[in-house]
Amino acid sequence: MELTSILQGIISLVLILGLSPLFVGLVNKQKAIFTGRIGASLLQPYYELMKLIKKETINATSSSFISAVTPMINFIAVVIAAAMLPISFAHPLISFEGDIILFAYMLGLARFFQVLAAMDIGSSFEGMGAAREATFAVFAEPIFFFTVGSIAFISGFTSIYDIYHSIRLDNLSFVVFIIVCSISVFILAVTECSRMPVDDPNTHLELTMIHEVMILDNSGIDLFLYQYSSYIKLFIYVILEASFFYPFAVQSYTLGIIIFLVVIFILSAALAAVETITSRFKMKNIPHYLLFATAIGILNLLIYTFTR
Amino acid sequence: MDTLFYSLLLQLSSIAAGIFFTEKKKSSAASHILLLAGLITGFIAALTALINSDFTLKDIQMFGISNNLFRFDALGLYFLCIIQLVAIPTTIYSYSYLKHYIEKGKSVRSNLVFYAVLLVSTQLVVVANHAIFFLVCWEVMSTSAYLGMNFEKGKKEVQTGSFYYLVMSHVVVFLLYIFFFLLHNQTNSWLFSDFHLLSGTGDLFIVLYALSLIAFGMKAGFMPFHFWLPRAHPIAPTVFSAFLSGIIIKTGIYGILRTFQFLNPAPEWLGWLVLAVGMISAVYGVWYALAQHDIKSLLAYHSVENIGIIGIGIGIGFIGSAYHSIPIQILGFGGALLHTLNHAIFKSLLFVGSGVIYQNLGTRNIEQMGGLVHYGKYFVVLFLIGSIAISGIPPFNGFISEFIIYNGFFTTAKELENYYPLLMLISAVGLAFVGGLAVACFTKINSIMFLGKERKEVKHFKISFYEYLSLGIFALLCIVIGFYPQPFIGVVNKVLIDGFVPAAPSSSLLNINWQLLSIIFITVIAGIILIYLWKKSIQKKYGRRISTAWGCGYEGLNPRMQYTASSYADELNEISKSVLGYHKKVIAQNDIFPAKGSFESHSDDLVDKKILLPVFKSFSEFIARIKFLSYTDIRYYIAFILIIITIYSLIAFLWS
Amino acid sequence: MQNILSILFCLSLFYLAVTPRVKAYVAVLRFQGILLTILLMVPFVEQFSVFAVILPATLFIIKVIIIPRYINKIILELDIKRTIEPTIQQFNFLLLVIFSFIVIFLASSILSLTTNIETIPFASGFAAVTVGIFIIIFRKKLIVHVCGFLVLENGIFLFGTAVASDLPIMIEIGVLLDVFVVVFLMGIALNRISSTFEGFDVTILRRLKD
Amino acid sequence: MLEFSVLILIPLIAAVVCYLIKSIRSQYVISLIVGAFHLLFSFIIFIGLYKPNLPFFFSTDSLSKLFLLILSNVYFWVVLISFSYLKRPVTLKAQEGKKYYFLLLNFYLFANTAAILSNHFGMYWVAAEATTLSVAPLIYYYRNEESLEAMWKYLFLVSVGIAFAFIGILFLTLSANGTIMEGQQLFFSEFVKNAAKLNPVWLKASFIFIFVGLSTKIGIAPMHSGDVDATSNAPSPIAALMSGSLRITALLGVMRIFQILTPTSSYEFAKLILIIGGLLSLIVAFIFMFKVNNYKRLLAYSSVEHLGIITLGIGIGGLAFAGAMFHTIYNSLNKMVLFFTAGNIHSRFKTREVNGVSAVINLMPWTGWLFLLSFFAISAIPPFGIFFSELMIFRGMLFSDKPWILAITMFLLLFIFINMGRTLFQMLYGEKEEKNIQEKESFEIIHFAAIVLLILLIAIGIISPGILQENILSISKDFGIRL
Repeated sequence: MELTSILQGIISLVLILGLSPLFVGLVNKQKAIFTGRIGASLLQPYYELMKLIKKETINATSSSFISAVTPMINFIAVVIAAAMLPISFAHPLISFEGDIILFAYMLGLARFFQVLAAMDIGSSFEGMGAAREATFAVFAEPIFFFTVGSIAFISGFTSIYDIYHSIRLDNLSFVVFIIVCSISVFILAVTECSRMPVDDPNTHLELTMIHEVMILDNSGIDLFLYQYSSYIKLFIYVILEASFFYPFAVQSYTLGIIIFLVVIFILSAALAAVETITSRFKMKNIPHYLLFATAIGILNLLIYTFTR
Repeated sequence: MDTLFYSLLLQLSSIAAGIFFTEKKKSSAASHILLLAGLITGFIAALTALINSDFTLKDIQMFGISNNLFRFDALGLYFLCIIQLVAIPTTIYSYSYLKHYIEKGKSVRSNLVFYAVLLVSTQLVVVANHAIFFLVCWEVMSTSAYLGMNFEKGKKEVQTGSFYYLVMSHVVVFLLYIFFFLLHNQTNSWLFSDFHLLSGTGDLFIVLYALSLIAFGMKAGFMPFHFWLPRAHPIAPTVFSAFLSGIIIKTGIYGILRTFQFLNPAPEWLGWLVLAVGMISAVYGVWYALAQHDIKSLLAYHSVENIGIIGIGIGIGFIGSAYHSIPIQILGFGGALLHTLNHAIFKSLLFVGSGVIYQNLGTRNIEQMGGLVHYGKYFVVLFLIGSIAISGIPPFNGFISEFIIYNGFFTTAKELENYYPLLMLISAVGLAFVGGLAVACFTKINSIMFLGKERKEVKHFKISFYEYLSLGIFALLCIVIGFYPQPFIGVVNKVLIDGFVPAAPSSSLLNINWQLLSIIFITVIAGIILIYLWKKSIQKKYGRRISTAWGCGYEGLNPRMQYTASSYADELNEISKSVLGYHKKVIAQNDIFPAKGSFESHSDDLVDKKILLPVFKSFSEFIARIKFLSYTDIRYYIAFILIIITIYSLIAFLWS
Repeated sequence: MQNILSILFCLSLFYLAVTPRVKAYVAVLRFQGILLTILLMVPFVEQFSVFAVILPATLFIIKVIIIPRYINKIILELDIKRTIEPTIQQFNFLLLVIFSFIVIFLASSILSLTTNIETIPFASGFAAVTVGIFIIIFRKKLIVHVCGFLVLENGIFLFGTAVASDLPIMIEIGVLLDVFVVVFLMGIALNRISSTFEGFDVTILRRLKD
Repeated sequence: MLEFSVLILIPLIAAVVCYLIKSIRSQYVISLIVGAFHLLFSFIIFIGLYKPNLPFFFSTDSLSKLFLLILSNVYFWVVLISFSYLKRPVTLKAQEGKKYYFLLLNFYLFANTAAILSNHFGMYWVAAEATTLSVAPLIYYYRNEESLEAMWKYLFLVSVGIAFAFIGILFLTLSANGTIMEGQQLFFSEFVKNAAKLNPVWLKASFIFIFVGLSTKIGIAPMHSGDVDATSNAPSPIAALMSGSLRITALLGVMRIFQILTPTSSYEFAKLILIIGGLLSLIVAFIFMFKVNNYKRLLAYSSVEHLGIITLGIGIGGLAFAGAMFHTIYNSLNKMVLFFTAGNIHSRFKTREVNGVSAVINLMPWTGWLFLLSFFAISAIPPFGIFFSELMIFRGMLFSDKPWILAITMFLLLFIFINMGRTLFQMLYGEKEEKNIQEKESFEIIHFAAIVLLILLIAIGIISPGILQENILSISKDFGIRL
């Protein structure tokens, strides 16, 4: 692969890493506005991250090397996953046949260690979070395959970049297919990044949380890594969502970028809206919610395969 | 090829060493050294043969005498290599394992003998070329494995578990009789090398496939026939259970692949059947595993899962062969073969690890463990590598083979249009689901066993050098295959081209961008190191300290407040409780001063507890109720003579 | 001549079927022995040979003298009750015997069409075999079983003469000796049984079961 | 004349001598020498170094050579271990039994050899009956109620049965009526020569009677009961002798008449009858394996099972027939080991109930392991010989005209294996109980014999000597089977 595409890849990776906190800031801001508050500034997440670095690191007595290494593994895994994503028509840094699998499994790696680290503390709160994370992940992965994966299977491309750019809009049923896909990707994003209505990052009632409760006992640089990688993860899913709409930009970078930004804004609004109007589900209902998303995926796929 | 036979002889000689040394320590040491020597020489010989691909099909010169008992083709050699490769560290572990018993003053002679016999017979099974010879080796293998399992004869569950295994292998061999008889009748030769003559799909073809799939599938432990694994694995001495689920169940896979060589192309529906069976075994294997508390039976169910994954690969290969599509076959069978190797490695690692834990703590119930990481850090690291690998998570070897199988799905979808993408997608989703469950399961056992605080105080937790050595070798293999798969892929490709795909060498296996993968993995490691350094510097700057865990203001957390294995897995088990036979027993009364309560959760195997045992029980009761011929009175004896003579005379009368 | 003897033989069988006394059995055995001896003597009417006397002589000694005495001795020693203990009524037993007689005679007359056999000795010999079996099946006393066995043997012997098989002398004698030793052993066994168990009927031999 | 004297007369003389001298030891030595000679001689005859021509009613053919070798082999080993067996303590009443032990053994050898070598049906009958008579007192060795009952039943049942066999023989003469065999002697070689001319009706009848009559001796269901009782209550050497050689002798008679039927029109009928008999005994063994809790009975049923398999093989014909012939050899070897070791267990635990026995391997390692191995051998696990013979039989079944028999047989054998295994392992394994803690057992001659026999079992199976194969080929040629 030639130099320019490498450059593109690096640039888009840097963009992703740089913009991810901003997106969170955007969501929070809009939420505040919806609820009639002024809210913190857009850059608030950056400040928080900065602050976290300066804090002293505290490890629990019962913790082991696991909770020491996990933040780093977590972060790296997420970054690698991020490096596979296209921004507009820029060629991602990592792109090869079948990288979609690697993408899914990198996130899997992150999750594996996240859960271990949570259990490492030996307190029942983290345990709770870990158990929930593991359980819901089991149902989240199929959704990913039913959406992005389904396009891969249909188009015959197995690299995320190609998958997205194989989308053609000349076929109506395919458009419908894409739109429904994007819906279930949204649900997936909500789940994986533990936003409402699956998880509520803002309450501080441990019993109700999934992601937050897993990192209760982390602070300082560790917490920084955790938070940052969770921001990136959210942004990754946002990009997955956004990429559905590249085809509207007919092979032009600028248009693509514009679409990218627009979609990001819309999504943040959507997230904020959802988080303001809905409340958290009961924990035991969440699997049903996920299965519902899966069902959408399957139905969608069936409709597509048989209306072709 | 002589070297191989000499190596086998060397291994056999270890039996003599085991028997004739009077002093136990000496005898065990001597026999293990001989075994290792034999295995290593054999491994080198086999590997060189495999790499230089000098596959002598017939007229093997054995000590100068030409005989057609043996056959060294790529497939056989590949499995031979796997066996020896896995056997070496297992043998190393076996030494220190037996040392414990010797110190207790228990006689380990029988164990030594049967282990050696088992090793040799298993190696012979995969290179046997004569059907009868194959059967003999096969039965010797099963029997010696059975005898080895019975190390702690006293225990009841040991007897039942091993007996399950024995009966299973008896059924298998009965089916194999018919299988080989039919093949012999078709080709009137007993040699494997002549068997693959017949082709075309007649009824016989299907019968043959059915026989072989049932027989070998039973040995491999596919889903309806998996019942014996969770019975036999936990009770066997660790060395044997490691070898059992590392190697012996793979001989079933070997058999199925051989069958495919004999009868190909396979009909397509067969491919779907195998794929479906594999998928079911994978999903429910890991789900059952999630419900276990006994570390060894948990691992046994994971063998079912991994065999299922291998089965998926084989199924893809069958479909490919039905459509004469080279790439699909290459990817399907390639994935299956590589996963066979990988599973042999990490499953043996995990079993050896569980054995070490069992030796130290004296229990296999993970609910009573915890906090072991503070006793054996490096041990935990090694075990963790195995767990990550078996969950198919990068950057270790499990991911590589699953990656190939995923590619198989993709290629199938691409090659064969219309409804295939849908089916392949569903298979892929299934595999992803399995991956998710596996992650849940292995996070469970790792965190419950090693992390947190110890639930039951640990008397001593010592790990001998040999144990570290064998675990280390296994872990190293996991890492190497993960980071640098090219050579292994090459070997697998060679095996495929030699044995399976008639046409020219297609390299859809080599096309995959392995370099990039290994680069990525190396970047991961490098990145971790970089961040580690940065983190250290930050921590030097802003300080780091240890304090008690944040219990939401609640002081005095105690170990019994930790999440337990059952509570961890409960939510997932609830979902398919009917299949898992998952049931909980809660004893607690909620008055003002609550008395001591208790909670336990169990999972009964559907096939074993709900089908086999009741059926056998009612059957034997039925038979026991038959009073026919059970008279004690001489007059009846005499009467029978009269009766039977009249019957026979009537037959004679009606004859003409 | 042969037929007359056979008829007598059959009559003795009927008597066996109705008599309730053990002693009668022994008597019948002796009677049958005599019949068989005469049957063997018949050829001597034409030509007489010393060598051929051996067989009838041994037969007479074994079947007429030794065995009945031996059995009587056992009966006395163990003072076994004098009545046989039938498990079905004598009447039914008689019916059974008659029925089997009819069947056998019909069958043998049919068979005699194909091959030349003297029907009456053949049939009566066969009938004796069946009656012997019936006696064993429908009687409880072990001693009666022995008698039944002997009746069966006599039947076979008569039968043998009927099918005109001239087995070599020493084999015939071997057969006789075998029979004799069997009875002898049975007698010893009966003694043992009387000393180890109480009673002499099969109901006590119920120890061996699965 | 030499062979006649060595094979038949000397055992008789030895019996007389054993009657005269009182010391058990010298009796033992004499019988051992006789047995060794007998074995040597029959071996020489078997490998064809010596062409025997026996006087009047006797002769040899490949079948009788084979069976003779089996007989004298079994006999030799039984005598070899008998002395150490007799040394074991028994009840006072049983002491007197020892006096006649070797006498009867020698007489048994005499009678059985006569039966196997006899060329004349009458002779065969007399000799076969004589074997029964010689075995019956040996069954009563222990002088207790069970053995008495067993003896009575065995003696009575077999005598009645063999009387029926005699009727069968008479029918055979009848079948000769109106042919050139009319009035001829019952030399079966003659009968085989011109069997085609014989009257089929009588031939069928005689086959039925001989088969059913001798079934009481062979132990083919439903006439197996007396045999089972006897084998399970006799002292183990005698049990080994019975299921190793006596049943084979009875089988010989059936095979003779079967051989006569071979070229006739009734051949298929005879085969059918044999198959029915074999299946019946398999079924019986199958049923009782579920209930038996007495391990000697278990072994007795196992020999019912294996004789059933042999009969089945003969009935199926073809390759199965040859398999059956091999099976007779392996079975006799294997049964000896089983019964010897079972005898050790019995004399250690003083009970035949399975529940009374446990942890045999821990308490008596030699016996335990040998017992385990012989169990594996009897359930057709390689490298033991029975694996190979059963393989042949199964193949014969599969490619015969009735392949469904194979399915039934495998089903039955599988369950027999399961139940037998369950019972025996329950004895072998298990924790030591305090009351049984005694000194470790020493290596006795029985173990030596068992080891040698197992080695033989493996060696014959794997090497399968050419001479043996030729012999069995010629046997099957006699039975009109082309392989």
